[in-house]
Amino acid sequence: MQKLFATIAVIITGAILLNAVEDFPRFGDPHSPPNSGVSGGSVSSSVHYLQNTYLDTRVPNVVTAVLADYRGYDTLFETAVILTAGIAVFAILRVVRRKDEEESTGSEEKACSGEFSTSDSDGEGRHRVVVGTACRVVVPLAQLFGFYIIAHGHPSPGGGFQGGVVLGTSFILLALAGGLGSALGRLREDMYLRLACLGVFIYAGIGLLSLFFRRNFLDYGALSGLLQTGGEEMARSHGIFGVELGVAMTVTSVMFALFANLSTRGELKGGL
Amino acid sequence: MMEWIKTTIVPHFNFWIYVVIMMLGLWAAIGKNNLIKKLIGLSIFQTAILLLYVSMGVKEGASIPIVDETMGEAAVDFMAQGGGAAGATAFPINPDLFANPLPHVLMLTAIVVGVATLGVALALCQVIFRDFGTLEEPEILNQIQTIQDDV
Amino acid sequence: MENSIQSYLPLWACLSSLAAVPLILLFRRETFLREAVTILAGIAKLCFVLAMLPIILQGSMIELTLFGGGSDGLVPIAFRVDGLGMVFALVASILWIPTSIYSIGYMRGLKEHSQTRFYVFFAVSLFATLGVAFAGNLLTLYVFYEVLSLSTWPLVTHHQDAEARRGGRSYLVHLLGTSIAFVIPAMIYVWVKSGTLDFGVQAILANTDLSYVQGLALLLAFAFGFSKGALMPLHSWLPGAMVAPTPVSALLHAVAVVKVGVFCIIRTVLNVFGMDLLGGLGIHLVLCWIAAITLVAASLIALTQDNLKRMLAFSTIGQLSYIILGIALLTEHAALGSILHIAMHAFGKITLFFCAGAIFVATGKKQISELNGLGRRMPITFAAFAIGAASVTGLPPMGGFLSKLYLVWGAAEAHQIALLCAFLISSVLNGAYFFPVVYRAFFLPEPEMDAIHADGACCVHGWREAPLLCVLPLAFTAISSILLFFFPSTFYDLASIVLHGGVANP
Amino acid sequence: MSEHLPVIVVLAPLFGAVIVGFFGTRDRHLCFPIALTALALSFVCSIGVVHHVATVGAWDYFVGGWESPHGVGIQLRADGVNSLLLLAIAVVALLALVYSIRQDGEKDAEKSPFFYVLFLLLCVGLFGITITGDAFNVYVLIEITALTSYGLVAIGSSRRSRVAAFQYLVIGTVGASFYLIGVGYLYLAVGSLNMADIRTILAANPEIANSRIIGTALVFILLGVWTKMGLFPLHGWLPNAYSYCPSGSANLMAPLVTKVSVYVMIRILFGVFGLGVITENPGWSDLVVLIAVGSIVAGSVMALTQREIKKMLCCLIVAEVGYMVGGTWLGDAGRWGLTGSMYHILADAMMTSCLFLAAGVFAKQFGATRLEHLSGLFRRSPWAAGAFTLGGLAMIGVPPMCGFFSKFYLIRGAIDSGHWLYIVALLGSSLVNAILFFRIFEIAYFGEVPESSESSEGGCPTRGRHAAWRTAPLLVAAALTLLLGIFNRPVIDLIRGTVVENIDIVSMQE
Repeated sequence: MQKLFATIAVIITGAILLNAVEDFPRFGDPHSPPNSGVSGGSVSSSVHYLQNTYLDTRVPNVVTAVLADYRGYDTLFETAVILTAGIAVFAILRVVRRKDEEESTGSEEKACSGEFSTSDSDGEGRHRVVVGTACRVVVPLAQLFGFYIIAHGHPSPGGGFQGGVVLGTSFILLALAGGLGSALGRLREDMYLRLACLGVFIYAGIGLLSLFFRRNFLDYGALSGLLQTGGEEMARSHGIFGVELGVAMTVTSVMFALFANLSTRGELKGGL
Repeated sequence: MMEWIKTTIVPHFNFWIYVVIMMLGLWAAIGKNNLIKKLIGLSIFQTAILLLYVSMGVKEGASIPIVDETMGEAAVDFMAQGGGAAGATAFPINPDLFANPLPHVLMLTAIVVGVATLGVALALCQVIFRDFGTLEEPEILNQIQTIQDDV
Repeated sequence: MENSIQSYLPLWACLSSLAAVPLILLFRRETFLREAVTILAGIAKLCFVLAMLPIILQGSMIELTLFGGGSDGLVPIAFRVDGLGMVFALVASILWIPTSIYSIGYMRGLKEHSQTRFYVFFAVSLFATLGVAFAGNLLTLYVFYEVLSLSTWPLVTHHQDAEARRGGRSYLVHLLGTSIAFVIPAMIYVWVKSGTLDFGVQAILANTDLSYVQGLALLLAFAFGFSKGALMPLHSWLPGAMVAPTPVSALLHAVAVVKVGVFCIIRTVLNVFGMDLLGGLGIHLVLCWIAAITLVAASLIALTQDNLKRMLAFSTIGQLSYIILGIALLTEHAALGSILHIAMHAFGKITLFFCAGAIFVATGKKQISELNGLGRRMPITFAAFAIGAASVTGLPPMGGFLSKLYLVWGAAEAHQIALLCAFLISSVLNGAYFFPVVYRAFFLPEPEMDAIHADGACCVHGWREAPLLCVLPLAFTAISSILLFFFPSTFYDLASIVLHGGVANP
Repeated sequence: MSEHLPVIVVLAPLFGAVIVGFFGTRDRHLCFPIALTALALSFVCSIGVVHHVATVGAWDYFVGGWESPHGVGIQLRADGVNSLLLLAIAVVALLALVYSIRQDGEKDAEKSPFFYVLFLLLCVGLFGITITGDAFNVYVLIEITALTSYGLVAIGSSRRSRVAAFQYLVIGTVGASFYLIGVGYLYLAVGSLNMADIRTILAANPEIANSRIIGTALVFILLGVWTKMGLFPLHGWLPNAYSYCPSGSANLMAPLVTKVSVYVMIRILFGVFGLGVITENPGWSDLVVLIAVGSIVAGSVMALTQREIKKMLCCLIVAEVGYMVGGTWLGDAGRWGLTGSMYHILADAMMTSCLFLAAGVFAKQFGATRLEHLSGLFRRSPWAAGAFTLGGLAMIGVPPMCGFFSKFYLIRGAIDSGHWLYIVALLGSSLVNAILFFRIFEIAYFGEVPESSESSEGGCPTRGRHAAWRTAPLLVAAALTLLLGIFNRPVIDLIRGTVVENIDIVSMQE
């Protein structure tokens, strides 16, 4: 019954979608409305981006500039979505033990956080010599690479999201190799939750700065008054970078938070 | 028939593919009983939309939307000389050389949203499994029917 | 000749009783202050109404628009005091004071519970009543109409027992159900048709091209939608609402609820359709016949009732139809009689209810068959009862005679002999169900008496009257009924202002 | 700073959320004051926006200062309608926040900071959706709203809440994705994401406006938002999600999320596709009105069968959504239906808020989750019962409550456009509501006070202290329900100004 209903719904939806496909522009058509605007209308925003990004922001990577500047408002909320996901997963899944319960069991060590029980009791790291050694090499490289991606989002593909994911992965790798505890020892639970919030705060805060220069929200050009270098264009470029840092912070910590919670069913101990 | 395929499917093959993939995902999201399978369907469904957007931004003969600095500086000089007003020489940045950046930006957002949704959904699955000991929807619904709620 | 004055008086008149609500709540522990507030609010209200009276008698109107402005066809909350509204407001605000005094006596005498709630909703319902009286457009009218329905529900169901629940349910189903189902669409249809809902010199629908069917449907929607008018077959809430304490019944029947119903129907006839349009379409006859049937049927049913209050309820249903029939005849004298009857019947009927309540307070008796010989114990009460009965029946020298005279005159004027007969038959029937009660009370021997009188009864000279606070109001209204026969000029003038100032052809 | 009010409305809760997340984990007592400050700021700013719109006119704000040409940056646009909705969101959110003040001492108190974070982020989403003028931005914000909602539903201690959240998640994601597909098709056809820009292009190029791409885009956007608002055939998630979640969350979500989705529909229809969509396709608009009628009928019938208070209210939401969707699609020349819908968005937000707050108070104070439990309520808790009564009366549509006036204008629109079935459904649903609520009033008014309740109240003295915090917002909500009705005129004036003059920017320029 459910399957029949699903089939009917899917067929109808598909038919409606395909019905419109005939009117679509050809695949790869450079003159389709998204690519070059409606004939007779104004130029499409995409052409505007391509032509003016460098002029406006001195950022060669148009995607980065559009993401963090022209449509920075979207991206702010995108970052907030990530934060939301992190918080929501925590709220749904995390098993919280009260302090008194913890004390009564007595077996937990409280190295990490007063309230959120975490433990690194099993010390599995010892038994994973190969993996541990490899990690020791790979993790710094991965983190370096993550920072590179964040920093190099201006002239090449990259940016806060991508770099943040790589950074997050490095912590996950640490957890995979040395147990969750070893990763949590480096990035404690209350830390990563705060870091996630801080990332969004940095993003929104940079946007808010421009309000004090009587410019609109997220108008990084206003920061030229603060930075004193390179005029508005460079200020935008720097603004974009600052924003990307915030994004990276949030992404890193939420990636790790998702992993930590999902892999331990919210217990944050034992591990895999 | 061939003619129809040539005029309708071939120039838009990417859209046909996206619709088919998306419908597969949608079917799984609605029709499957296992919650994880539903999620897989949902993910496929969301990912297919990425295909729709990204293929909108494709231009024949265009490259990635990164304006290299020499071209950019040329444009800056061009503008500095007031070239925009004169219009004698062409503007140095030819948009036809670069793919449309906007769909990529949008899809970056969509990817992120997809990941976030998936994360929350998996967390929910874990909690549901903890509570009910199963991930099969009919069984869960049965259990809900039988228990008096514990609010 | 149409001059109107902008004034906040109608608003203050409405709000004066609403303003009493917080005070009543504040003094819920100090019964004396609480009741004083109620009465003071009533006096304040009467003063505001009286302040407007001379203006109206000069032929002017008082208008007030709240949140007006904007000319794009929105309907504001507006007040407009004209002769008709004044008649009604005057009756309501005059009678509120004796009713308040009476209810103090009654509620104390019976030691009722939740008296604060009682006074609060009493005040709210008076607020809504005056709102209806002074409404300047159909929307405002409807708003206050509904407020009244709701604020009287806790009064009707005051006893909170199974019977009250039944009565309350029937009350709401009839009043709220019909107003939502019929009045709202009819009102908005009128708005669509004419672009306005304001009551003015000209009737709202005067210049629209209604067909016979549309007009009839609208008229019936209003007549049955305003089911507080208790036209058959939507009358059964009224006997059901008799579960209420007697002051409430008095208020419902004489002042607030049912009169609001007929007032709304009169407004509909005069200001929404206009006499010309109704007469031109000929649909008024349908309303006439419905009212006439109600008139006779209700009187016949009243004959069969043994419960005094139920009998009075059916009597009210009949008398309301007098008013509706009078206005629906569309002749000058019938309309005059109809408007006068609002006032005359109010004074007569409230007397009767006060008496019924007083009897109950003093003796605990509710059935007519138990009243034998009580007239000798409660001479004031039963004298007042006789006066009220005579007034409602239409005997001189009571006020009711005047209004019925005009009604019959109007029926003759309209050459509706059958309807004329309905008036007469019903009046005879009125007498037939009232006077046996008086006869029983005064002339039949008293059965063996046990000590059944309630605690609050005061015994003077072997009388066992109800508490003084009960007896005074009923004496007052009874005497007023007589006085209205001799001095009807205020109401008469107001009514003729309605007909000659408000209606197109004099 | 006053020139930045539209964006501060959105940012205030965002900063609030972040700060709560940062400091709240250390000291839980900071959460509530921070959240309250943030929402109060939003409230003040939205008053400023309403004032500006009422005195000056529609307000465009370009984020990042990217003003020209259109569609490069993201535009926020406040007009007479959405500024009022902003205000309503702020008010309802504040009330829900005050209601939820004492999470401590209950289960999962450690998670309460995260409750506040999610709560504030949900407000961000709602504010943002309401004020944005960019079609894609709506999607991002819809997803914020959705994700926080899933979290807030699942945060409850009930096992059912998790399953409800999961169902909500699957359906909600499909709905949002449909919206995304629709926006994609729009973008494909016109190459822009800015609503005003799209509207201009569509008006200038009728051949595009009539293409199948635009038609499909419309269909999918509608399917998306209908799913989100729980219109009848797509309502499956709604009753469970809102009735099994903790009442602190329900007080925020139930009044607002569906309403904001309705607003998105209105915004997209008129700001993007133009009024012509409705007036020029009478067949389709009739169909939509018919769906709306179905929603009204289905919601009312479902509500009649429920004995649980919250579930009943949830079913009523389905019916109310039908009111608004139907009113929007009436297509009468005077735009009365649209006026009614807009007003009903506000009215319904207020009265649903009132009713859910009341349901929460009943559940917390008396453990009353089913109709039978309300016996003797007027004696046990006269203030809460009185507030619930006002909310119920508004739902029935009794003047002078706000629910009446929206029906007044909706019916006006329906008579003008000849949708008789809609009128019948509207009045029928009013009568059903009357039955539903008076059934409750009767139980509460006539019923005896159960013995057990007294002892349980006496046994837990802290409840009494917190009860005031819960009852106060309820009373405010009830008062607002009444005041919005009595002072409906200024509100309607503001709405009319927008609906008649500049909801569809292009057709006004002609």
